[in-house]
Amino acid sequence: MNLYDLIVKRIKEAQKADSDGLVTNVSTSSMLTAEITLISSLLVALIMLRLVSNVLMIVAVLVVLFAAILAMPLMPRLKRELNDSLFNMTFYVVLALAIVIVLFYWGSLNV
Amino acid sequence: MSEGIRNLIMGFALVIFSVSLFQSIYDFKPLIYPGISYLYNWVGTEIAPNMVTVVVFDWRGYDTLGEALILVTAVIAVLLVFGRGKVQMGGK
Amino acid sequence: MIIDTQLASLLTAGALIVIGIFAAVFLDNLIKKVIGLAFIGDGANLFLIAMGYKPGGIVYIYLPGMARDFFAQNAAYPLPFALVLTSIVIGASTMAVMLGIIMVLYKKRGSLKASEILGE
Amino acid sequence: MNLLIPLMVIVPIICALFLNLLHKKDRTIKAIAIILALTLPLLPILASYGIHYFGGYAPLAQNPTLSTGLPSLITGTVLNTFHPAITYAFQDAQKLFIFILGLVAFLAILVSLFETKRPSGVYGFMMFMGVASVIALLLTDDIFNFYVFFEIMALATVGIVLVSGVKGNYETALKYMILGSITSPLLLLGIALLLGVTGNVNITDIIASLKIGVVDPKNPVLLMACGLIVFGWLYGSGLPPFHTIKSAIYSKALPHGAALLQAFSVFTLIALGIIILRIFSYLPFSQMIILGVSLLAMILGITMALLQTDLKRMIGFLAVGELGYIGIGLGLGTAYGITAGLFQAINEVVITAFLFIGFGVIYYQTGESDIRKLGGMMVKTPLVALLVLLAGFAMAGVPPLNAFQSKLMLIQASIQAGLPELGVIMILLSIVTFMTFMKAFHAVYMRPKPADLEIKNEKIPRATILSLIVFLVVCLIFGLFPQLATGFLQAISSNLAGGMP
Repeated sequence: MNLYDLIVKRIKEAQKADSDGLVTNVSTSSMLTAEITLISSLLVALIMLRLVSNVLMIVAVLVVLFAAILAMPLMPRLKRELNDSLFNMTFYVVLALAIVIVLFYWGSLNV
Repeated sequence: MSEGIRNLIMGFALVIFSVSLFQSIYDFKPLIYPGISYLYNWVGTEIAPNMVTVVVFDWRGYDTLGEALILVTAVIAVLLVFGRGKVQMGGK
Repeated sequence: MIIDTQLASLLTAGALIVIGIFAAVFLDNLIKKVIGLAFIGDGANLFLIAMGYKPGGIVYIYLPGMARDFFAQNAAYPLPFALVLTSIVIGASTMAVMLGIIMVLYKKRGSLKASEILGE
Repeated sequence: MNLLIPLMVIVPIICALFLNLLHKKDRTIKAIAIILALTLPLLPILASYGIHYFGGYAPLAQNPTLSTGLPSLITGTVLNTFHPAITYAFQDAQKLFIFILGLVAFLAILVSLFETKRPSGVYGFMMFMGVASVIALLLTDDIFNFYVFFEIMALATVGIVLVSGVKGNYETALKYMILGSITSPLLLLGIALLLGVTGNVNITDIIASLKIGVVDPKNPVLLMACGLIVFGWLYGSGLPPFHTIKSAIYSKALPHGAALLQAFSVFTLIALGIIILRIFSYLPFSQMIILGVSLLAMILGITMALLQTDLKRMIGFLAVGELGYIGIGLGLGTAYGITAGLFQAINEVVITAFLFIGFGVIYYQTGESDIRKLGGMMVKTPLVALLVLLAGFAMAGVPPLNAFQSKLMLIQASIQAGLPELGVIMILLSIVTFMTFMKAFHAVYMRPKPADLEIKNEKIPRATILSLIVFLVVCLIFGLFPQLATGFLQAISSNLAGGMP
């Protein structure tokens, strides 16, 4: 069993746990594409940390790479996480509010 | 993530937000500078006796226009909620 | 730490905002959620009103026989009050539409629980 | 001719009020709506550049009749240059933005009149009111006036969603309003903090008082104000964490409504983004946060779009993802980057409206937007299929079309700014965008038709075809002659890139 089959199998498992249970060729391949896009663009974005420090960049890339591989079907989880329920939406809104305020207020105050 | 952990994170985020809000309000109080209000109080006496009326109608008329419009929009939106003017796709 | 009228009002406004967000986020009943949202808007309005306060000032109405420079140096600051007028109307309009939608949803679903109506 | 500047806001308002009064008189509604909608793109072309003071009250320094008899406490200080009245500024960038907004609004309204069973005065009211408020957002130089029209736009958005009758639209509208009622008062609080510290709500004056040192730009209250305004910006434009609700809003509106709604979001993004850059570009965090959020919007929007099964939701997520490109342009902070970002904004408004109305034909014909239940529409509508395919090419950035030019400019700008990684991510996500589009296109047009798919309306209105062709022509013009657009944008971007000393 090669890596591709392994990934497809895990995506199928994750999707079956999801509601509709309809696993088609198209949905699997788009899930796979989304997965690869997410991880690769995150990794490329992390390279920008080199402006802060080179060591930090290498450590961050390695940590994220391993974490992503270990938690491999990220996309079904992300889809469930970003669903349309008001509770989830408010959760992320409040979290973003705190992050923005901390970065601007405390971050700029102490630089 | 379970609901309990989420609630905990949200509560923590809100506490951080409220601490920074209160601190910035406490810092804000001595900084208040009336600025343009001085000018309104000097110049407005020539126009009408009530300064708020002067501000609302003479200097900031577009705000008042917006205020009236949002009332109209809200009334129409409430009528819409109860079913007036729904549209249906489809030709003649 | 000396707390005068203005600082107390400003801090009350901050407290209203924080309590409002707590209510809007943690309460499940839609009407209670909307009351929380009203708190947030009122907090912002009270904050603006408290900014217009002038210690020992007079009301911003120019009475006949008043000297112009006396008035200008003692009157309260009119701009925040004018802004609050607009912002109160905005809050009321939004509230009306929200409560209308909640009425219709309640008739349809027979429940006011946000987790039932607005869940996915 | 400066009288035309307020008229740009007032004409759509008048039209909105008229349409509401005329509710149920179909013929009259159609005629009035078409004639007045046509003035929307025409007015900005006719108007000449200038600054409009409400009531003609210029600052004291330029207004000797007002300043006679005032003490030196006022005429001798910074108050002498403050703007006492609401100011509308109409410059070359605004001309282009309002023209494009007017064009998209005109075409969306035209299509909506011919694709619905009976023209609804209320729907017209909401559309025109939204357009009026977005034009005011673009024109105004006053941050409280901005807030007032921002709220009208939010309410008109809710109206456009409520009118549609799509299943679940009430719930989505309520969610949007609840999140909005948390966020907008915080935006107002940010504005109040700015007002308290600087003593004015006019943006030019706020910048002036920060620059000449009346106010210490490093004080913590301004940091808080910036944080709150940035948070309001996220809500207004639908960047994360608001991308789920924004795409849900698009998917619950009718296609022409969604085409207009995404134009509202994009123009709110650039109007408030320009304000944030003008006031707060001296803060080191402001540009980093704009960049980070835009990156997140691109990645989350486009990857989530791949997973959707609802056609409208898919384009909604793509529209949110494309917002990230604009944000990257603004966040780079160089003149070239800001020009590229604003150019991308214009292209995106046109292309996404093109896609929404193009795929809207399917919804019009079948009443279905689930791609699993669609198929075989190529036989029925070959011309529309071709136009939609070209729209997809435009969105992905295929050469003779407009997004190619702006995306190329964005990639060049990111390399010039020393961040080539952003260019790599943008190319990668463009490819995935195209794949997402092709997935939808294949499912709708090229797959064999499912047996249970019934076609309710055979005939496509001529207005729809016409508006699709107009969108294609605009895409081609901006793709072949990008100077036509960028020429209008250079002045504002070199101003913005200057920043604070």
